[in-house]
Amino acid sequence: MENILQEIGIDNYIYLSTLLFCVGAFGVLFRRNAIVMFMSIEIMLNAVNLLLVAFSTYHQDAAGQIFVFFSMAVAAAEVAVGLAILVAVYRNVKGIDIDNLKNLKG
Amino acid sequence: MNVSLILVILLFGALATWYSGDKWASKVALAFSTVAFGVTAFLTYRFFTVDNPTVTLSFSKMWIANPRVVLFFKADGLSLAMALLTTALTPIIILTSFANLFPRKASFYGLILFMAFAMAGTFLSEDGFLYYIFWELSLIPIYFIALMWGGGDAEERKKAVVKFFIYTFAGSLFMLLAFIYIYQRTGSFLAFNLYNARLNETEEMLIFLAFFLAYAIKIPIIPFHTWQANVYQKAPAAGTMLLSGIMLKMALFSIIKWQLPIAPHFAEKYKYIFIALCVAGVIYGSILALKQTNLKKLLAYSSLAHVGLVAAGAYTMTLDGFRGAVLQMLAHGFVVVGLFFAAEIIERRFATQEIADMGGIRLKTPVFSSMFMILVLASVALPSTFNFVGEFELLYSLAQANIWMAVVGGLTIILGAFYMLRMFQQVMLGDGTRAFADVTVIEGVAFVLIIAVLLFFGVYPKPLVELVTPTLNELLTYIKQLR
Amino acid sequence: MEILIAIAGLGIICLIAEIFNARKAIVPISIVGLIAVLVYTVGRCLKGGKEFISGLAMDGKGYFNMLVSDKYSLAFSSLFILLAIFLIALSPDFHKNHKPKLSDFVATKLFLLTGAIAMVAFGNLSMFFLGIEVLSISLYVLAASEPKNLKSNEAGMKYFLMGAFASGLILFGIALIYGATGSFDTAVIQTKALSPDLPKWFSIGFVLLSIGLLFKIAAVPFHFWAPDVYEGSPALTTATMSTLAKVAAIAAFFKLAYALNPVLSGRFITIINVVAIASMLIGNLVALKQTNVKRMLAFSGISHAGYMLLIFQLHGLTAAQSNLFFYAVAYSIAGIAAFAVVLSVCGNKGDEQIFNFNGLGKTNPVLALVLTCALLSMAGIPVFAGFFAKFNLFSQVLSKGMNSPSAQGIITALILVIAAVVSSIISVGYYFKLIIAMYSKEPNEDSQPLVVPFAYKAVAIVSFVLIIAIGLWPDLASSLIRRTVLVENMIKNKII
Amino acid sequence: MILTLFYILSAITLATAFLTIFSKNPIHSAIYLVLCFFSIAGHYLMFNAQFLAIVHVIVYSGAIMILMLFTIMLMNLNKEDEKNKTLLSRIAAAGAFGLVALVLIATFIKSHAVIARYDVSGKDYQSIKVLGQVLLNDYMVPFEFASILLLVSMIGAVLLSKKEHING
Amino acid sequence: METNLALLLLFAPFAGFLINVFFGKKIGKNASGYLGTAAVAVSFVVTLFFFLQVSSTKKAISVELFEWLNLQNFTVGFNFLLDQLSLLWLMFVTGIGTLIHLYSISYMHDDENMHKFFAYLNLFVFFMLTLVMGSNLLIMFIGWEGVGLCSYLLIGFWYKNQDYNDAAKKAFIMNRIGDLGFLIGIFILAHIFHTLEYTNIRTAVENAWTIDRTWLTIAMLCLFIGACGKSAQIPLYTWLPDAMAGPTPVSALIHAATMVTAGIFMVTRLNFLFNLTPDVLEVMAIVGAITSLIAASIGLVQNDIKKVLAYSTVSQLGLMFLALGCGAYEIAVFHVITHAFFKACLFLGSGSVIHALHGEQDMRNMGGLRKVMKITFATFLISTLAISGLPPFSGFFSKDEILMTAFHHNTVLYVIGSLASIMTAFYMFRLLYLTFYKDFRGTEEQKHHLHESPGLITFPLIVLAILALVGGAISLPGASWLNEYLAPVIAKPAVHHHLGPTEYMLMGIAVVGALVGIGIAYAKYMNKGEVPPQDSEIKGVAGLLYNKYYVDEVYTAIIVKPIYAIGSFFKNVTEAAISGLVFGFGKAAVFLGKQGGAVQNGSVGFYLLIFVLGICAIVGSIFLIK
Repeated sequence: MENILQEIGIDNYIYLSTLLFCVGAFGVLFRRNAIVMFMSIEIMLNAVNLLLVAFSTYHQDAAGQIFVFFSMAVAAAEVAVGLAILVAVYRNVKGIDIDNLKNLKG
Repeated sequence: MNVSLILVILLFGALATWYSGDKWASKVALAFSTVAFGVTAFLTYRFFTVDNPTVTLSFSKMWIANPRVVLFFKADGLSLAMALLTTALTPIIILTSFANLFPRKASFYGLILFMAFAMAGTFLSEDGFLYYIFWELSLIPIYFIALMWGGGDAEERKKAVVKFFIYTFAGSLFMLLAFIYIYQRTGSFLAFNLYNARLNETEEMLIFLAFFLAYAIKIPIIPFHTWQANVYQKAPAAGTMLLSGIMLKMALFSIIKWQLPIAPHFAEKYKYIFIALCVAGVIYGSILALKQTNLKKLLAYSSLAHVGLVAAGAYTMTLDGFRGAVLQMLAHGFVVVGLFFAAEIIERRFATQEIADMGGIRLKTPVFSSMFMILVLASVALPSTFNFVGEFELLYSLAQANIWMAVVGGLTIILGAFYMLRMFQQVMLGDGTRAFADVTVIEGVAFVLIIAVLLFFGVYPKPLVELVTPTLNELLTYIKQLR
Repeated sequence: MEILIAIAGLGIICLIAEIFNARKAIVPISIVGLIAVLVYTVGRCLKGGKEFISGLAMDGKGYFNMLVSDKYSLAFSSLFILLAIFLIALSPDFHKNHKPKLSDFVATKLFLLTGAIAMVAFGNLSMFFLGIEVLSISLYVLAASEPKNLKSNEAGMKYFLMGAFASGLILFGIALIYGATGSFDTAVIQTKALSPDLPKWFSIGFVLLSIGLLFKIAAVPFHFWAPDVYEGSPALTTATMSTLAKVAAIAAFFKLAYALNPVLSGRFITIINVVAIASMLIGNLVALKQTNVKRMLAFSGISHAGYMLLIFQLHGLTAAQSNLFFYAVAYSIAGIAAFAVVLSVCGNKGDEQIFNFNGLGKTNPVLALVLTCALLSMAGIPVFAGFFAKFNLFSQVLSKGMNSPSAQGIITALILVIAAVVSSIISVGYYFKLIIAMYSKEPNEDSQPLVVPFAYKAVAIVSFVLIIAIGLWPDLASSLIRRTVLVENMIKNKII
Repeated sequence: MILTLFYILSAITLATAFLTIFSKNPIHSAIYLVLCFFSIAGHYLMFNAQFLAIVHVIVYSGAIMILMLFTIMLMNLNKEDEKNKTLLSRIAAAGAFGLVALVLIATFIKSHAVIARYDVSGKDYQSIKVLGQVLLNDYMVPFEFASILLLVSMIGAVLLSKKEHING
Repeated sequence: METNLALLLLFAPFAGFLINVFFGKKIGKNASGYLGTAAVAVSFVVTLFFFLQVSSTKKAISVELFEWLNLQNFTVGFNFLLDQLSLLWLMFVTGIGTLIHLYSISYMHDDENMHKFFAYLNLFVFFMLTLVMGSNLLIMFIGWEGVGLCSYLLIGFWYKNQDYNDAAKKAFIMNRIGDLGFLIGIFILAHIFHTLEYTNIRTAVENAWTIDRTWLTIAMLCLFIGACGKSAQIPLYTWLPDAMAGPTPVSALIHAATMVTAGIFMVTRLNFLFNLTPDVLEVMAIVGAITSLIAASIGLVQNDIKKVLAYSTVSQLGLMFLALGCGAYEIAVFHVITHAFFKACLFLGSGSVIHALHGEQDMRNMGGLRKVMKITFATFLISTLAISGLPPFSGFFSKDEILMTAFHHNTVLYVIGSLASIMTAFYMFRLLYLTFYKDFRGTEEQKHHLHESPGLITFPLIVLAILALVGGAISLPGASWLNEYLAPVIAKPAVHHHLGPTEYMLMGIAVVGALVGIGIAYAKYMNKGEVPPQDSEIKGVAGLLYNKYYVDEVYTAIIVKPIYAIGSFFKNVTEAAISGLVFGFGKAAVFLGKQGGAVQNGSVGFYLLIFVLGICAIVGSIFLIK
């Protein structure tokens, strides 16, 4: 079977995931809604997953894909905890606007 | 029996004092410090009598493998002389504090003994690392003593004390860097190895300057002296005595023991700059002392002038300069403790440090005023006092280096007389109606001890000279050889 | 491996104990268990273990080199376990108003410990990644663990957002490294890293990974989270973050850096140097104006991170790891001591302003003494452990500079040490603010007499003793990571 | 043909990602994100990593996004009431985005590795079987460790949301 | 034996001092007074013994105790040398000392701190003995400074009065200026000779070492500065008149007879060195001459009885230096001795007067005491005649020799010296007339209490008067016992002038000059009966003189004030600047910290922004920048 990367080129995947990663980062910077920020972080993680898979194919190696599983576990765990924190915040301030959380400074 | 016993006694004494409780603290502290002095004196006696004393009386044991540090307390003339100063002054200083109604006496006296321990350690250490540790360690007790038992406005005091600590700490950190740097060359901190580090010119310069910074701040040499007057004024009398009597001698001692042998070429090449700086300090301190209205500050600036001369002598790198420096260190230690004690006694009775508020004391107190007078005279280096011996050698060494240095430095005997007598006149003489109790027995004993030392060694300094001369000669040989 | 299993098992025992209503047993069991693990780890540490790097691929055969037990990882593991013992010992009193959650807290801390150990004992990047995530997630939870407290919420939220962002970066870095070498195994990566046809992705990945770790250790300019999170989190969590987490991160960073590519590029070192200087100076400068103790310690922690980064001025890997370990020990134990006192003083007040410490020297001299010594140790004053830590670091930097062939090397070294010295001087300013408050101010009038739980006192005193003991016998700590004379003697005398 | 597919998928991925960020309504964001995930799953399929693609869809779209949507619903956030950040910070965010993208892409372009041929090992490396073998042999320890991770997050989530019974 | 005796000689006064200090109060006033006197008397007796011994054997006695200072190039021991010169000095120091002690017993009887007074006096004698007996320069320096100290203590004896304290302080400090010179001189000599022992230096000089003349000149000049300080020469003379604040016996002993002659002693001691530096001698002669003239001119118009005597002392000391400058050491010594006699007598006499008037010192309030105080007057008259240089009084011989030497040396100096002598005659007789003649001008109460002083006061007066009368015998022109006696210690004897016509003429001129001075005084104060005007009315040249040429004011303006100004500058500017700089570092740190804190604005978005920028910076700088 032909290596799919022969056609596309690993570079393209690197650029794509880099861009996607940056978009995720942009989302974190751009929005003040915590939940959308979480989503942006998910985008970042997915960008990396994509890259891992691409490299996995590039090396014809399973480890990359295994790592993606771990990455997913991490993402899930993070989201679970993150949402729990978010709920706690919401209970206190009745909102999830991150810009309202500016009590600690200086 | 070796010199480490001194340190053990002092450290143990510090702990014992701390645990003995407020009621007994002062007595316990006095007992331990006296024992420490006794041991030091005995060791000094042994130093003259046993064969190969530096070996017999020294203590050396491996401490840390990496960095290679040896617990090496060396008994040589110089270190013993300085240890004598420390252990002799400590009981006196403790004695002077007897009348003070401090809170938390146990901590106070414990800290004094701890400080004595650290200072004695500084003098006895032959290992640079060890020396540095003791050097820094001595900062902590004095910091607390000044902070917690000091007088005056709390905010002002804090500012002064913190400035003092940070300033001296800053200086010593650079010294630490210098030590580390040489250590990289030698792989050992032992003084002998450090002396033989074979540094090139730039390195020597940097190391010399790093040491200089540490010492110039501690001594202090202008323009690094701004911490001094305020701290002397704000600290409790005992703290001021420790600082001026012993602690600043650490730096003067270090110039001779560490700085010059380690960086002899640079020192030789630029010694006039440093001598000039020190001598300038003499004049500067004297003139400032003239303008002071606060008794303790005046004494502080006078101390600045005196130690400037000592440092200048040390930087001449001659036997006379070294020996004069050592003798004058001892003499100044005693006299300055006495003077601050006199100031303290006046403050206890009059509750003021302002010279303008004093006067007419002599009328009421023949004993106190006589003793104060003698101290003043010793401080202005009247011949037949110990201070004269030191000052004479110092000025002579300066004259050998450059006659103008001696002339300018010698102005101290004029200016010194000027401000000290003026102070004495305003403080003690004149007419006055306020009651002033004469010295108590304890106060009197402290004074008598100090004065006895000053007069005895003023006439017969020979034992001390014989004690220190061989060691100083040895150091000078290093310096010369390495040239 | 067995260490990890034991600790995880302890965590699960905690959870089960809660189910069986054996809440009182949780902490004792955990502590006893951890002490046993500690003894085991230290024993292994002393007995042998390969040197770090050379030992990377050797020991972990049984687990596909997922975990290695070289001296480096074992030494740091024992430190982490020790810290965890302290932290867990502090828990019951700290959480006395949240008794039902105690098991959760303790278990979380135990799991956090496994994460930390995984971070230093990894032989495979996946273990590293999971370790750092376990650590981070535990910390997110702990930071936000007072749901009703807005500050705690905010701290948790901030930490989570930024931490997740950094995790993404770390992951990205790992992916690129994988891309370049085709393996997550450090041993493989190490060999590949030396081959000439290594794609550039590797170094890019490594840099991104480093940035992620710089975030974790709170180095400038990735330090912004630290003060806010430290301030907002419950004090015990702050203690955890500032000691265990920070030390684990720097240990992992160092190991990663030299496990992955034994020869770091000059540019990278330069960047690390700049970051180190910036951290030291900014941390200490900003700390000067803080009035909240936790926040102050956060900035102090930033500066300590800067100091620890000096370790990358490498002159001999063995010396460097030993120095790093020593610094970590000194810093973290002093931190524990300080926090034990902070907890004692502020535990029931809810805020950690410096004025709460007024007159502590009079009301509770022992605690004041402990805090004083801890602060002096952090400031690097002999004869406390912190002094030797700084001393070793400075020695290393200077030795690197002096042994470098070019003049630039020594100039860099001088700049670094002088910056370090200057920042040390600055640090004295704020450490002493606290000391002054304790000793020269009168106790606040409205303050009730301080009731200090036994655990707090015990932790404070034990850590205080450790600070002094390590200061007096520095070889004690170094022995764990290096074959010192002490160890030789012990082996000779058949003690171990 | 594959290249075209790649471009299309990539376009979808990026576009939905952007839309996720720009949607005012969080629900819309979530839906765009799901789309994004699907497109990424498309990439996985293109690599012939079917198992991964399925897991990806299940975990991300099925678990994570549902969790998020659930939270959004719970908090009643499906309104477009979010205030924009200040213009300055938005510009700064955009600028930072531009810069970081530029820097990273430029770095990668600069470090472009000329790869003439991509290896084909011919071995099976991404079937469920192989993955299972690797995961449970080589990667057994991290696999187990991941359980601790999940356990921690579980305890954490419980800890953060558990109601307190003071005397419990 | 000799050692013990020498120590007895030295330490008897010291023992007296110690006893008086520690037990003075207990043993009572008289006892302490007699004890002090006895202590000095013991010294006198021992001195006499040694004096006779050395006079006959002509061998100096040297006593070596122990090493004191140990320097690289030389050591200094506590060594004492009793040779002709020192014994001569010891003779009159202890002799006059004993008399003055005796005098003080009565004079100070009303003072509550009498034991202290005697203690100080004894201490002074002790230091003076040290100064004289020391066999090297540094032992001399101990005494040198020690007598300065005692002078300080005694001038400020009535310490309640801050003006007196000022005077004491001034004396000490001015002395210290000289002492610095002395010290520097010692340094240079030590550097050149590697010893400070007189005998060794002399041997070195005589063995014709190649000596760096420049340095030697500087050294001797420095030593001369020291002498100026101690012996009140220009420019360091202003302390002496102020020193009259002390009790009168002090003025007599310290500020007339003994201490102030220490400078002459030192120069004579080192005559073999000064001989090598003629330039310094020249300077010395000029300084001496000018001092004598200026002091005498100031003395012309003073109204305080002791001030007049003080200026007269300065003037006489100037003459002595003139003699030294001319290389005539023996003659200077001769004048020292005669001056000691008559000036001590004058001071004690004035003390007697002051005692009678209960502290009144202003001559404008005296007069007519001749009738009441017969003995005082008689002794005073003899001494006045002596100081005025009328034959056959002792002063005539010594002063005449000086003038003669000066004449042969340099006419200008001679003229100056002669002028000073004439003035001396004038103001001394002015003093005499104003005090003892005409009518009493004081208050009625004072008049009521006028009385002759008791025997303890008059006895020393009589003894001294006799000595002042016959003291000239020790060095009669042409047949000088003194010159012979001193020959061993004087390296190069002064040229002894045969009494030719010139010499007789000079003698005649001197006598005539003195008579002229006396005549003017007589005309002014006896015939016209003038009384000096009140202070405010003194104007013109008299005003200038009365205010001592405003030298004190000038000194204040050019030395003291500038020092204080520099002090203010240091205190207010430099100190503040340095301190400000140090604090500035702290403030800068705090300021930077605040700025850093301001960046920490609490916004996650901002933090992340920095994070991202940090990434860009790091990645960019590593990978993109060349």
